[in-house]
Amino acid sequence: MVDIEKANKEALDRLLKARPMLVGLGKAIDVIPGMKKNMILHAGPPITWDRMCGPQRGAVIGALIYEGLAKDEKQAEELAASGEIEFSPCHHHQAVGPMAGIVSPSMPVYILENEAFGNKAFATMNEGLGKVLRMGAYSPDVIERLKWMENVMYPAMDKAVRYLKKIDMKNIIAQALHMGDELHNRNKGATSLFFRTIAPAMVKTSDAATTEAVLKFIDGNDHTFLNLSMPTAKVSLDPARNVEGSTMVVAMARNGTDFGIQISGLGDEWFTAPAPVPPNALYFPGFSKEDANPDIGDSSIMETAGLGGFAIGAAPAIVQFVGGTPQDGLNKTLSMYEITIGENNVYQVPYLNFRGTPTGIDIRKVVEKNIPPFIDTGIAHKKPGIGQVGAGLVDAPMDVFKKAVIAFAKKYS
Amino acid sequence: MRKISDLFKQELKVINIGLLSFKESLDDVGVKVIQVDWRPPAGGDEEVMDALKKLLGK
Amino acid sequence: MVVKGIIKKGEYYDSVTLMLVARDATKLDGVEDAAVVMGTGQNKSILETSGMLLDMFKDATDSDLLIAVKAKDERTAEEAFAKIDEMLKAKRAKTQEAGEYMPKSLEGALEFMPDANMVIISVAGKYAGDEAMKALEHGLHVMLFSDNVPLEKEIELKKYARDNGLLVMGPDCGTAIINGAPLCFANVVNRGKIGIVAASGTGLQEVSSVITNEGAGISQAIGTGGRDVKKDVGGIMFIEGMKALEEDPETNYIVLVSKPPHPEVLEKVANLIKSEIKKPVVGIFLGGDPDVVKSAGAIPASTLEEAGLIAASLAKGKSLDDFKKLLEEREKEILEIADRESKNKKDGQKFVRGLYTGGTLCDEAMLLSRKIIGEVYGNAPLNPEFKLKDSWISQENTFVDLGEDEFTVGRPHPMIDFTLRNKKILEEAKDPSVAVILLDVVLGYGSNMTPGDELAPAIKEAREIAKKDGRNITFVCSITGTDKDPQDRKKVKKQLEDAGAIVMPSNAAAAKLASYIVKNLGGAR
Amino acid sequence: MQTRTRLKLVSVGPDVSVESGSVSFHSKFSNAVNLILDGNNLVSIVTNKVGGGPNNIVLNAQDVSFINVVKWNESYFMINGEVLLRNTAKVYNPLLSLHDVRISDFLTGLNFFERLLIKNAPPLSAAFLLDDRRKNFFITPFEKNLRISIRNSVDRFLEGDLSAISKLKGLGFGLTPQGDDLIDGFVSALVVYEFITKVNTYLLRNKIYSAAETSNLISNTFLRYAVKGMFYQRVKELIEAVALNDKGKIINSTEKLLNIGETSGSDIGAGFVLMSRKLFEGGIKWL
Repeated sequence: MVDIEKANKEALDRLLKARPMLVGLGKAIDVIPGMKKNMILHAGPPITWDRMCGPQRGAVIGALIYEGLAKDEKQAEELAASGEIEFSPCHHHQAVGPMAGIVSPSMPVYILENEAFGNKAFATMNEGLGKVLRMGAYSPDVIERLKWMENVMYPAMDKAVRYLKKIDMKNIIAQALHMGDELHNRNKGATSLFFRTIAPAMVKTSDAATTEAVLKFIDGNDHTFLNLSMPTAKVSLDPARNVEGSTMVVAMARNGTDFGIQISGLGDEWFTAPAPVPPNALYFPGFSKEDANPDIGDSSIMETAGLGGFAIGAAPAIVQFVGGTPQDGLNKTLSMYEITIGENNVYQVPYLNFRGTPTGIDIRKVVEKNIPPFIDTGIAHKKPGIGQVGAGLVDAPMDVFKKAVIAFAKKYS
Repeated sequence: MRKISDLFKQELKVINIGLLSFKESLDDVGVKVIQVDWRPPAGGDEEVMDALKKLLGK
Repeated sequence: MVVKGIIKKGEYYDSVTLMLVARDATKLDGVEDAAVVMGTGQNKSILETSGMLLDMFKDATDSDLLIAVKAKDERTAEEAFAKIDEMLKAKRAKTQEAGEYMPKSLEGALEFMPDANMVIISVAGKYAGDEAMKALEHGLHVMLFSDNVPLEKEIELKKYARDNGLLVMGPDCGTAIINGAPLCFANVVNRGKIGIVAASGTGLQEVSSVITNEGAGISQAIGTGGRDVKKDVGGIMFIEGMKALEEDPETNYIVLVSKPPHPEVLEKVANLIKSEIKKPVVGIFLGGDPDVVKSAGAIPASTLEEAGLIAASLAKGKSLDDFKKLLEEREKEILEIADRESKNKKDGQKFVRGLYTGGTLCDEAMLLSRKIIGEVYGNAPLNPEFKLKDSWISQENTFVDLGEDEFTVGRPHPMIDFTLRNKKILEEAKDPSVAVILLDVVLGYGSNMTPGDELAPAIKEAREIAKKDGRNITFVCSITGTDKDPQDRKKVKKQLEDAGAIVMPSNAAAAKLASYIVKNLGGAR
Repeated sequence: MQTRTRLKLVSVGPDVSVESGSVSFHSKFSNAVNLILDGNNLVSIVTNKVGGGPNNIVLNAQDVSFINVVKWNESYFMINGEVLLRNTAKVYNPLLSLHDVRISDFLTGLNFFERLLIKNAPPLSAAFLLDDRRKNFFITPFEKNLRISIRNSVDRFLEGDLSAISKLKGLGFGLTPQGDDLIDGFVSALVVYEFITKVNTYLLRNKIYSAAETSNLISNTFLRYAVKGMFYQRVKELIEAVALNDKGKIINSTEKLLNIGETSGSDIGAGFVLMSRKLFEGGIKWL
């Protein structure tokens, strides 16, 4: 039998060696490998139109309207159901998307490059909170915003980034963890740092009006950096894929219907189970568990990379937001050390004497100790277009790890 | 080579897996003890247990 | 305008807190004045001048916290109290430690206590074995409280432990005392020079308690679990335990406690004593032939008490005759009490009912009684022919072990939960043929914390029931434990005696007394 | 565990018994945990911030309120199961080390200390006795009445009326009410006076003690040590600084005296100032 310990060490090393840089932006169709004119990327494991949850359908409708492929909801639904549109998981195209995670051909995306391994990753720009495409909203104002982002924000951002040549993501994230971010549900610190980096460059490369508008937009959206922390995690994790004999998790993703994981030593196979509804979530006024859509989005890539819920001990504000004490947060992080292969060498939890965040989920430990990885996530309304209804902590479903363990034993013995 | 009698020369330091009362009575007499919040492996799922044992090299 | 007050006993806060709390309370509108002070005479006088000295405060002491509020009406006053309470609580909470992290696994625990050397396991037997093996692989000694661990697993564990110089106490090991620390169901004993290896939990407790009550002490007490001395396991840990005590400089005497081991195991033990053990060994193999122990070069004891007494006398440098005298006196005493108690019985009262919580104690009692009154019935009798048809219905002389599974399913062990035995005590009291009710009480950690409070009333009531019927039932009790146990032997003894029970110094003495009474009354077979 | 660094013993008071015997908890604060030994002796486990004392066990911890299991013998302390070897700690020396103090130095130091006290004492401290403007800190009727009776009793005592002590004891807020702390200060002043003038004040100290004795274990313990001339570190350092009229040291030690979140420090200080001054302006007739 293969030496799992050695393989896991190798996989983790690759993850820790990553040097993720933001190097520019581009149109999905031009830069994302395998992207097609009639293709729409979505969050989570593979799924067909008929099984998609409300928000994801809504986002698809919005995307089709945005692309001009349909003029209204009805047309869009027909088209989506017709089979002419090809649906494919972001993860199959080196991409990740929050919530519905919809990426359509003409959407602008960040381009992340891992200088240590030369691989790339992609993600759209964050539209802000409330009525947004990623929550399944497709009303005219949503489409309008997307157009503005494409026509105004994208060129300005691209110019600014290319002027700076590259922006070191690891550096920003490491600092943000010391500013109370865990980089999944809270990106305030990181967004501010990113703002400080990008602003001077934009002033240099774009006209005043554009610069003001774009910077205002970033300033008004604490989640701006989420769409950068996610591809950062993705671009750092991908080199750890396909390490023969490794039981390390390289992707956790949800499409609002299924929760899926991929294991380094098991190629591109997905192990899935029904996505759970966050049980102990905090809902915004006027909403309740009844309104919540099951867990959705590629954002659990953050936990896969040892951030998000795994680093919640560094983000007391979030713990309080979901109704816990700072000690609860530390305890959550401490329990994740029991299912990870190692600790991060750059990302730290200040309140644990700057101990590295628990990194590299080992399916064996998850199953043996019966401790599910836990994810610190936003919650979408199950009806398309209403938007985020809350945030909470959700345990990954144990079944996906059990299935993976069984498959692993089959393959390697 | 370790000997059982070596234990008698050390300060007793206990890890308690299971009944909490055993920890509390040791706290009572000032013995250093730490409680494990134990859960059955694989939630008791036999098929998974077997697969797991292979992976853990058992 | 109303004045209301509360007294809180034994709560202390620093002055700043108290002042601020009172201050904030007065900020509520409708509240004219508020005071939160310790109840010293002087503070009271100020409360008086402030018109807030309520009668309830008059006999408060310096260590009571007085809260007084003067407000425009009841409701406002109540609000003020609520606020004050809330603020005091908040202060308390602050000084308390946030819930610390509880590791979820052995590995997790080792991160926090890398120098741990003992693991106590009491999870379901199905998993306990694997956890134990994990512990051994980490070089940790194991106390395996869980039962229902597969036999093969036990053998595997103990072989591994033997080859790696580790202890595996159990499975189904209820008691051990390591480096003075009472583990699981153990008593708080003196530290001393006597080491014990025991394949019986309550046996170990009885012996170590007797030794302590005699003023001697225990160096180490190693439990092995009952199965260890059977053929299959072959006494692996019993043997290793003896060797360890031989090597231990703090141990001068070794006591072996067990039901009769399998002959092969006994032979191993004998050979070990002959070949390697230089220290004096006292052996009590309940129901076994003392000569075997003797021939092995150990001092045989016929009861747990005797084993304890012999070891204690040795440790205190007394001669064996000293304690033999002691036993003889005790025997005389027992006979005297027996005669006395036989007199106050009504015709037909002639049987004993032993209601036991400790399995080994029940066995010992039956062994002793058999010598005096012949075979006795029970749910686990010495002679299979005397097994009760229905364990719940006693006949003639009966000793039941309430710790047997048939009684414990779905309820805590009778050492912890007295309800079942109390119920049976009352039943037996109604039986006109009952002369003696024999009870064991086992103290120590893990056992019921207030045995006196729970058993004494049952005894009283039972005696009442009998009295109404013109009968007098003798209650004979033994208490396995020490004055240092959390329950305090002295206190429990007093409670039981006040309830009208006779408390004997040991299980053996109690069993003998009960039997002699029965014999006098013609209840013997 | 992870979140707390390993405990260390800093110092152990000379009056901390060899064996813990039966320990019960009197009260817990973040800076101090007060234990009752065998029902009547007080021993306190305290943080560095509080510092040494005749009956203090000082730990290098930020917060000691987590302590829930304590016992010790001649060789080690066991705290929540953690073993701390006794010989790793130094024994705290509670006696004053004052040598040929010049009265003028002492009095100037005293004035300087008094000004610091008036400026920095917490609102409801007895420091109002030193500066009348501070009486405005007393707002509610209860507080006003408290202020007045403290004032009266203290004045009467300083006029030489020992019976006022019994009026003063137990007066005020908290674990050690202002009254008790003032008395503490008076007695401390007597000790220093004896050091400097070699006039024996022991009898008077004893009278005060017997008049002030209450069922308040903490106050009694503090006072008993003061009578014996045994001081807690923060008082000791202050007195020595004042005696040398070392401004820097006085500032630091005053800070220490005041910063443990109670009025106690400033009340002891106030008592000490008032009594010292009284003694040195013709204390003899007073004695």
